[in-house]
Amino acid sequence: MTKRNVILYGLGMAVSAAVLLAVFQRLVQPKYMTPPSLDGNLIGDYYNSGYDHDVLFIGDCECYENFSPVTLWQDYGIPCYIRGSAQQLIWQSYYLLEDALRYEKPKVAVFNVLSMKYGEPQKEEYNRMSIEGMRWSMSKVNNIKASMTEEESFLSYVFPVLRYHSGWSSISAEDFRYFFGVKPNFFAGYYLRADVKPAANVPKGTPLTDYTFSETCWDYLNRMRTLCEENDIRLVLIKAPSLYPYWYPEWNDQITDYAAAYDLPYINFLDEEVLAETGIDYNTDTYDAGLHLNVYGAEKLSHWFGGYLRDNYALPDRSNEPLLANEYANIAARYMSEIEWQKNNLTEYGNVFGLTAQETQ
Amino acid sequence: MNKKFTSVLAAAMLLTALTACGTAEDDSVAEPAEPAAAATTTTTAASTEAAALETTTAAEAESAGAAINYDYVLNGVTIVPGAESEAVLASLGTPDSTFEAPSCAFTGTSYYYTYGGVQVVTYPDEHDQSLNRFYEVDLMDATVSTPEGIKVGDTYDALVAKYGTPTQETPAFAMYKTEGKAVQFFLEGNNITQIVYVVQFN
Amino acid sequence: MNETLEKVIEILTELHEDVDFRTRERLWDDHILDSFDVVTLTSELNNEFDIVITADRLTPENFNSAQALAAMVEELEDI
Amino acid sequence: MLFTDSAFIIGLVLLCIVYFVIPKRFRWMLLLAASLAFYAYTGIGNLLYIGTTALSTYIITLLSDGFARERTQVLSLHKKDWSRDEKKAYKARMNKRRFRLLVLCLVLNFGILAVIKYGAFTVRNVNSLIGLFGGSGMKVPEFLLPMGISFYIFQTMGYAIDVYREKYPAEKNFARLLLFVSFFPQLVQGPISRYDDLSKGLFAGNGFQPRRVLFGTQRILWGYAKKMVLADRILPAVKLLISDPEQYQGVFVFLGILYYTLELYADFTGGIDITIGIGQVLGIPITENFNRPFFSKNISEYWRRWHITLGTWFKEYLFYPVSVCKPLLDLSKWSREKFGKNVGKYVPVFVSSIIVWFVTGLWHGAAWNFIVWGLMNAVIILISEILAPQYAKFHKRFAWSNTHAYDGFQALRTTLLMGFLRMFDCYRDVPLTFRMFGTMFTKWNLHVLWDGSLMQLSLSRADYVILIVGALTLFYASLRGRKGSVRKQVLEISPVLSCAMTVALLMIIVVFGAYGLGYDASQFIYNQF
Repeated sequence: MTKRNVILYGLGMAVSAAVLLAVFQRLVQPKYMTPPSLDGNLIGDYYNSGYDHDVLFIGDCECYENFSPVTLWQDYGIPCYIRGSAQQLIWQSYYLLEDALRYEKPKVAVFNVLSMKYGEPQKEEYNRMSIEGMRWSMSKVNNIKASMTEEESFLSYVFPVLRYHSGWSSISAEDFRYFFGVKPNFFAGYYLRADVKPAANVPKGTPLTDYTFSETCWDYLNRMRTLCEENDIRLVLIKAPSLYPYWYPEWNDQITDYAAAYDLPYINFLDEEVLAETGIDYNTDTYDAGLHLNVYGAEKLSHWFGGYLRDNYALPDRSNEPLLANEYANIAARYMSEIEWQKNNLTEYGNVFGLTAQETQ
Repeated sequence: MNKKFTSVLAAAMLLTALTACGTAEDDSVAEPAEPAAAATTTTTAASTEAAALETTTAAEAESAGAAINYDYVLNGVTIVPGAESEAVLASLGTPDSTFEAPSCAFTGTSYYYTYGGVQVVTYPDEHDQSLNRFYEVDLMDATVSTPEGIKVGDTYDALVAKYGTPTQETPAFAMYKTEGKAVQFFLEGNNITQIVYVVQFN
Repeated sequence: MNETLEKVIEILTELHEDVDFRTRERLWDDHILDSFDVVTLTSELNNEFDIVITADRLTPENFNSAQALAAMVEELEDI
Repeated sequence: MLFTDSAFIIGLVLLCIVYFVIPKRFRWMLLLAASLAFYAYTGIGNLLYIGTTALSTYIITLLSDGFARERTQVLSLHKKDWSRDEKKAYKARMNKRRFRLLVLCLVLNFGILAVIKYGAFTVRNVNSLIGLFGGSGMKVPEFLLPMGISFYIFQTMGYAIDVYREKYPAEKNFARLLLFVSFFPQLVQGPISRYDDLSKGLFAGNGFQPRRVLFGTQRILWGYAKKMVLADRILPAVKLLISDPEQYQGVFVFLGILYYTLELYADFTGGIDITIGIGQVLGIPITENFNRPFFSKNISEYWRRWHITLGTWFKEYLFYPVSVCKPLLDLSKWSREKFGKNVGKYVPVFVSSIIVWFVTGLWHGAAWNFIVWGLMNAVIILISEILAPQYAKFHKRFAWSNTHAYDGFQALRTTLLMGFLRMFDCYRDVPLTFRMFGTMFTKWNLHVLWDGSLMQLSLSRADYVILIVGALTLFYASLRGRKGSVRKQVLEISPVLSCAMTVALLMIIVVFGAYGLGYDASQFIYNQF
């Protein structure tokens, strides 16, 4: 066994092991391509964008299901992107913003304050969906450390195979079809739904014994504010017009006081006057009885909000810039066909994804 | 030459044996412990499994002397916060209204049912999403009252007279707590505005 | 030397009459002498030759044949 | 700290790389640093215990060696002018002093072990004894048991006794002795090595030999595969089967025994494979602790093939010394006179066996079920030894009893017997164990095997397939292993095949291993050792 052979065999083993592990890892990693849970690919999608946005939204499903960047672009020529993910916690929003700043510098950052109610890590699945799509950077490392529940390990984020390996017995055709990459399901971060389910008897929140937000949340809100100041980005706090989970007045007051204290704009879309101005009607503009807006509601909300942003932050109409125009034209095209596709499915199958009866079980 | 050595050792061992009597005093904890491997540092006393969250149905004698009922009886059906909801909901008949709140992207939905002035809320079991448990029961108006006869609108003094000193209280609410659940009376000034039976996760 | 050997063989024969200890080898390895015999043998040898056979002496080399046993006894006698 | 902790695995890989990079003479120091870091990771306080054991043994063995040298010098000095009796008296005096040193060392270290590991157990028993007479018991002390204390104390005491017996000179360099005591792979599951065997490889600082490192790596992977693919997968089922004695009776008890036998074999031999594999990679030969135990045809043979180093330790340092100590020899003489030659010869060995197995049981854990487990082993062994002549006659008379089939039957019988004995570990309660053993014959629920309840034991169909295939592979590997190391045979076929096998093992661990979320590494199986 000459020295050369030893190195040869050693390298051979190392390389083949690495390749096999990488392939297996890609196979067992969830692809999030079967509706209704498509939200897993939201974060990764951002890296396909042109990194030239004037407005960046960060927050949970109240962001990525209630605002439509296509409307903001078509009506006002404002390029924006929604870096949203399922139950995105406040520190995850902070690190996603920090991560985005490595690629671009938006003029305005919009943060939905609902996640202030979660003081500590909630669920492993949501952490995975909010973090795994990120490219590796210190932001991702800090995001993992801040989000991990006790049973999770940092190593299983570096090597997802350590987490998903037991899925070997449920590898399906989808894992092979999307092995090299997933099909874009979102429109600059917007999750489109074209169906309608009027809001009815949405419960009023029962009183709580403790309305205070946790220290961690205040700390990250301050860090988000200072990050925006340092990069001279205007931070806008909003509460999206989702009727559930209930947005307690006591919470709202704390955010209003905070905004006033730091001279930040805070728009509570649940407020009657603002809601009236947006023209949102919960009988036609929501697809799940008031939890999230459908595409019609999102367009109304985005139209109003676009006007607000243009007037308050003098955001120019950049619809003539060729690169941006092309990028958003593609998105708009997909956007239109998606609406058509969902409408047809609605008439044919009674659900937007065209799932047959037994698939919906 | 090594005459005393083994007898000293053997005697020491036998001594420990003589002091013992037959009863196996170790609480039988189902941890197989053959010479499989060395452990990390665990206490020598056999480590018992943490007692699972048991919902005690019998009302315990709380600080209030008279037994407080932490489960609400609606149309003759007892609702125990934290317990499985399927069977109980069936026996309650059709609710006046229902509201479903699916979590962002996954299965597991919270359900809100109203029966007259009472609202019943369920939550998905942590491990088995298809299984639902009672989260809380809210008495929203004066048409309904607690088994002890307190209802929305009554005064704080009437409450304390019936329930005794609360386990925890602030100007905004008075709470009576027991293992795994609690009854909360929300106050405005001296009157009760809402009553909530809610599960307490430790 | 042979006087000790004779005595050793006599004691061994007491344990197992049917074995010719003069020629028989591998007493330990072939389990001719089981653990009971080893203890009895040690007790007898200690008393007979006023020696003390310590635990580390209980090895196949010392117990595989009468000759080996005799050699061990001789060695222990002049310690 | 478990073998399956990621910190251990990463640390191990780094250690192996650095080990072969630094100059040879620093390598044993690296091992010492790694061992102390490993031990500190399990709790800084533990370093105190292991340090005391190492230091006390170091000082006492040096003193003892000193007296031995002095004795030989004085004796050679006075070779001529002292009479035989004077020499004998002087030698006796010196050895008495050395013996007292040894006893001091043993009492100190076994004392530590007794207090920490058995303190609570003893006090509880004393309390229950006092309780019999109406007194109120003392407070039961609570100790955090340092990891592997039973292993390293037994290993070090073996060293102390060997030095007393002047098998080899005492180690002069304290750091080297500390490494022998705290060599990290052995702290998890043993084996209990002898100083002269281990020290050669430990301090040699061996070169990077590709073949040896390849075999070592393969053995480590083989150990991890057994542990993570088989043992950790079946463990939840074992725990379930014994967690509710009321629900799981009859056939379930038998299933519990089978599952636990596979689990324990895979886990324990897996751990030892990892330990010996690490040694092999670093060029440090470590004694084997298993030799195809389930091929043994009777209990005493089983204990020469399972946890070999513990068995040899007890034989050399407890069974023989007790058997030939004065009281036992007098007992032997008295009993032979009283009951005649044939019966009398059994008595002393009976007593020493009971003592040794009592201590073996106690070593496994501070609970009555272990002690009863040990004593039952003793009873079975003694019976089979007493009936040995009858067995011999039986084998002579019936030719078929010497066939392979009969050997197979005996092996199966021994495996099942040991499985039944291990029930004491599972139920950890003596009366309950006997009751559950009884239910196997009273409660007939064979339907359980095909009515799908096997699927309710937290094992899916896929799990069962893996477990069965795994068990068959283990069996096949054992068979092939009889003709020498399987890894050598594969390498002889072709180096590419050997490399492919290595990568395959790694993939099997990563893909089929029972680890990570949903499978918390079998933390609860490890007892306090």
